Amino acid sequence: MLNIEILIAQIVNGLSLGSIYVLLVTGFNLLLLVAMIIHFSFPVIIVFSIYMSWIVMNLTGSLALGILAAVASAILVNMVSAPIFQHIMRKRGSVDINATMVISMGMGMLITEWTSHAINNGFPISFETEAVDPHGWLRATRAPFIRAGLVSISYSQVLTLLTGIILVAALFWVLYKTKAGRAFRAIAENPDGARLVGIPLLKTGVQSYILTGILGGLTAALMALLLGQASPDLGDQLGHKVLGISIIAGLGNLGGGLVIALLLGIVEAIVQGVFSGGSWSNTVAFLLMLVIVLAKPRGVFGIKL
Amino acid sequence: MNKNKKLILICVMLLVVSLSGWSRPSAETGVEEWQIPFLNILTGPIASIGGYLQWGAERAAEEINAAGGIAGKPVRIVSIDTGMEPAGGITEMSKLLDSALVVMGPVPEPVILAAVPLAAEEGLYSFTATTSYEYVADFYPWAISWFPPTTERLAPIISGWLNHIGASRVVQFVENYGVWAGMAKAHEQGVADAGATLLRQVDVSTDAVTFGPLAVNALQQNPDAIIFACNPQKIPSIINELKSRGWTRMSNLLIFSSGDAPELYSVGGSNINGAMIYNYVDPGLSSPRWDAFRAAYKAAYNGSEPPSLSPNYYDAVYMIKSAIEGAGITGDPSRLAAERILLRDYCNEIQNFEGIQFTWSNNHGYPKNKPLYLFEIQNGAKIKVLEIIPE
Amino acid sequence: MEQKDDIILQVRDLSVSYGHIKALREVNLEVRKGEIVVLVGSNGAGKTSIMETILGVNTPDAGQVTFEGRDITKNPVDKNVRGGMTLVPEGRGVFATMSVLDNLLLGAHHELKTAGKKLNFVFESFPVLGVRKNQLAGTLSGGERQMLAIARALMSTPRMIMVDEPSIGLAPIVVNSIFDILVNLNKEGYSILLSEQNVYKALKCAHRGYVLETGRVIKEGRAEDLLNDPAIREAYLGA
Amino acid sequence: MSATLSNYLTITAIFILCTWAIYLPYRMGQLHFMMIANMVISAYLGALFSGAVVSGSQVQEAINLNLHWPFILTLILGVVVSGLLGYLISLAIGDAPCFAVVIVGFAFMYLTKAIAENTTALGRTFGMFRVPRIVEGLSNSQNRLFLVCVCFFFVLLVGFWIYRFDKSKLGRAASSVFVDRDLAVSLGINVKKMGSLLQTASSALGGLAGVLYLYTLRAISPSFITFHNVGLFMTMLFVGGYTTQWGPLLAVPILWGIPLIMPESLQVWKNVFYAVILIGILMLKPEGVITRPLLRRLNNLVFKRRLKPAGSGKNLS
Repeated sequence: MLNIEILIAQIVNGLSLGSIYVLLVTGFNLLLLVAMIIHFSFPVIIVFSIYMSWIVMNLTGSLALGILAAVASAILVNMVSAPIFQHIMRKRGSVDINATMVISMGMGMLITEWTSHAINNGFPISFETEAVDPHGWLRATRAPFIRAGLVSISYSQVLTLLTGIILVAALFWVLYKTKAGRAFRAIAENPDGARLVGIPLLKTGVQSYILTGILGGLTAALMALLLGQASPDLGDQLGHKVLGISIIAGLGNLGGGLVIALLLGIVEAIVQGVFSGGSWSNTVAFLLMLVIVLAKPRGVFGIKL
Repeated sequence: MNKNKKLILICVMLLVVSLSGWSRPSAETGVEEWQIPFLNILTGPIASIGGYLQWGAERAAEEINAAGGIAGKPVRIVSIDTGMEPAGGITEMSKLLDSALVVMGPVPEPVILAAVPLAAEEGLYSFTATTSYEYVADFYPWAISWFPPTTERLAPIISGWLNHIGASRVVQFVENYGVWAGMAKAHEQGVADAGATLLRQVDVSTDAVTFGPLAVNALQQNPDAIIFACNPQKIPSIINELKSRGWTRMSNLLIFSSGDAPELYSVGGSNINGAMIYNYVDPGLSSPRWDAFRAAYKAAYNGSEPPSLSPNYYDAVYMIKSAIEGAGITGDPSRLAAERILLRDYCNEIQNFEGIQFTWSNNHGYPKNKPLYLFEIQNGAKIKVLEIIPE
Repeated sequence: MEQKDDIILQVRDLSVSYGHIKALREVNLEVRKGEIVVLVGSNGAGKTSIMETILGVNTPDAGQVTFEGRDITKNPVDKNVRGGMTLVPEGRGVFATMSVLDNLLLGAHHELKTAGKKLNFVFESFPVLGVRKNQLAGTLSGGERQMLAIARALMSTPRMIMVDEPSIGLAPIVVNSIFDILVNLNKEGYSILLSEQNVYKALKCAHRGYVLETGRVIKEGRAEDLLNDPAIREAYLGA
Repeated sequence: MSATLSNYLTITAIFILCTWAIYLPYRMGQLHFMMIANMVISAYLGALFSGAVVSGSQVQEAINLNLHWPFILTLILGVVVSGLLGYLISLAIGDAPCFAVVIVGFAFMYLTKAIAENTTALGRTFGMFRVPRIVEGLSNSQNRLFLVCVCFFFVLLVGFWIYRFDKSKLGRAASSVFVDRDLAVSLGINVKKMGSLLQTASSALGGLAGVLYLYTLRAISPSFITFHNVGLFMTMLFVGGYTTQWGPLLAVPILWGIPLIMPESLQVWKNVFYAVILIGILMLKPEGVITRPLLRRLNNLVFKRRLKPAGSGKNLS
């Protein structure tokens, strides 16, 4: 039923889908690691950055400014939302971490309302229009450069996947091998304790917002490149999967998240390539997750919090 | 302690306010002003659709008021948001049960399924002008459909298209949501009627964001024609994936009428040039009313074409006007129940109603003579290729 | 009378409140170079408040804190840590999900360049930490955690170490070794401000002590004198 | 009672039950969304057994069971089937960590949705409607009033049961698991058994709510009970306060009521208001509005007032 050409084609497709998951799961895990936030609506925050970069590109036609806008807006969102999360999590002992999940849902709602009312009349945005991409760069990157039968690979797919892997490696290094990363983790575990040890909370906090902001901005830019469009419900569509992958891999486990994200992408691609009719593909993906979680309740690679 | 007290006080106040909210009558149809409640979707990710439906209804009301109102009294559209929430839908609908002459909407299918049965039982007539016939047929005579039974028109247009392009091996992308599965079924009928084979139904999951796997699934069947019955914003992405795997025959791609939405064009741009699409509305039609509507929409929406659903509630307001005037409805609250039935029977069997696109006649609550067109897409515009005009 | 410049820490008329609750009222105390000073008092007497206020966690309502002759009353915590004082918090305050090594390096957060040398020193003093340096701190025993907390404090090259209730929740034999460590550190030249409920042990190893009650200093003096004070014997030593 | 008020009250009661269904396993720190899937299952079961119909356009292919079970039987069926399902699953995940349980809930939600969407007997995406009134022969308004009574009867019953549970040895044991699972285990608490009990109760409660919801909407479709409800109930639980059972009683009527009383000009801003209220309340009270200390203080306040005339207030406080 599955011949080798189709299998390769679907693995390529799966890696492409998986690389989106990688970026989102990594951002989600990073927020868990540096700020102890269960940012359920993290994909919606990313959609906000995609929209900001679209607005800027639509006005200026400049790709560089678009990427800059994505990063800047992601940092800005962090700066605005972090005090809220921090305020809530100040009483670490008595306030449950899932309260951050509810706050995150509220933020997601606000962003969805904004995108569905204020931008482009609420209609989805495209990155392939003349105004947004006057030089046709995005279009060229999205075109396939390798095509053999049903196998098709574009620069944007390769770029997203490679950047995703590099980002995970870089973050791993920052978090576990640098002074700043050590401070991030200490603050995440116990802000008061970190303060007593003499870690400057404000400065370190700002550093961590910038780090997560850069990651979020790059994620937004790459997703825009890979998908070529965005819509107000894009974030909601990805929310469950991102949370699911993070749980399956082990919450806060960067390397595990990378592996599981890519694997889930491939599994989904193969499943979607097999089914004829009926809306079963998501069910299959989640039933698979169910089986894994029953066998490994703390995630395949273990919780790293 | 103090903070807590204050908080409790605020909560209690909110509770009191939220409970007392219904003591005031909402949307009462008086003789001074015709108030038409419109249960619409104004929040959430698809609020944009509710936005242009609302725009159409408001435009009709403005025109009517400028021309002297309904039976000499002004008309006002009361906008109500139901979101996608059935519980909210029935509660909003129940606010109208004792007072409204008629209700426009609801718009999203989850709300229709919950609220229209309630309205039907309580004898309140719903103008469900955006959904399929099948969704409201069960509630006849208390709900009107803007569309004829799905297979009645869709099957012929599909076979017409297949004959036009001379294709015989078909694959269909289906998203199992709302009415789309039913429409896909009607397409199946059309494929069979044309003597072609439906090789595969490719399932488009609601939360899919990349479409390579689906394109491969479709293309491995080696089809020569493809039908899309899924979310309009996903269609351009699927077409992109097909093209990047060597698909060139654009006219052998057919997009269903629910795909004829702004999302398709805002995302698709010139990438979908040459693809076919069918719908009940012909934007190229030239009549003074349509031209004015089209120009006004373009002015309000930065130059984009009016979406195919945008005139539906515009027509609905006019139909309510002609029912009130034609059936001699007074709006007197004491005659509410009788006048609701008058309005219902008038609309269900309305004859030669001058819609903005065509003049139609209803039978059993749906239009008998609604034409259906097949277009080719070129840079956001639609060029008519085929049309089916019933007797 | 000792000379003025012997005084490393001076606290004058310090008052602190949390909301409506007065935690400290006009506290005066001092620590001299090379001294172990112990704060004695029951729960809620204000021992932790004094230490945290000195470190800069709380903003005092009134009063002044001077460290090595500089006014540090309004300094933030991280500046004070860089300035040479450190706190070993009550309940150890180690980061359970991080490795022993990470915990130690966090102590030297402000000057990592010399961390290698300090690590060697710390591992010499506490060999068990060297053995477990890659283990998560959460897997250590109570006494080891207290050692880790003290070692972490040493990593910041302090001249004065504040130790808040080091013996809480530890077995007696472990408590002895912790006190031995503190005394040894003192011999090496560190000034130590210690708060302790185990009054007898604390006064035994300290030079001077302050007795606190509901945020006030009610008695102060040499450790032996306090140990022999009948009122204190009755209140804190149950004799 | 107007139709609006009775619908508001009924759905408030049902949402309170739903929020309690999430509250129960959360007593020991598990986010068990299985109850949403149970709502769907029991609502569809109720529709099948009560004699609801599928759309006329699908009726030829649908199997007509032609059953007309009375309300009380469908209710029992829904509760028992849901509880049983919850129990069977809890055998595997009774002591699973919080987020592993989340995945189980998600998986079953997708599964039930896909089954409903693809089964003709269940009306596919159209669902089923014409669910009978609770008692044959009642008028619509009588039926609504009856439903209000039934729903609040269950709120009282379940509320009393949860109250007793929270006060019992088991309730305290659940709290200790929430605070420190390892410690609880060392105290001899059987976490798995505890989780099994709470999850089963949560599922049965979800089943109860599902049937009540079905009889309120008198229709069911795959789009009625969705992931949206997870967010809804989660926010209600956390805004109200997740440490006591009283939080939902306060949060549900307000959070669910406010969007309904928005004036016409603010309809577009509904969700914005909702989100701002959500964030605002959690900023003020991160543990939710009703917390245990607050309850204790309220308790003291009430007791003092009641006892002051007798002159013994001082002794008691």
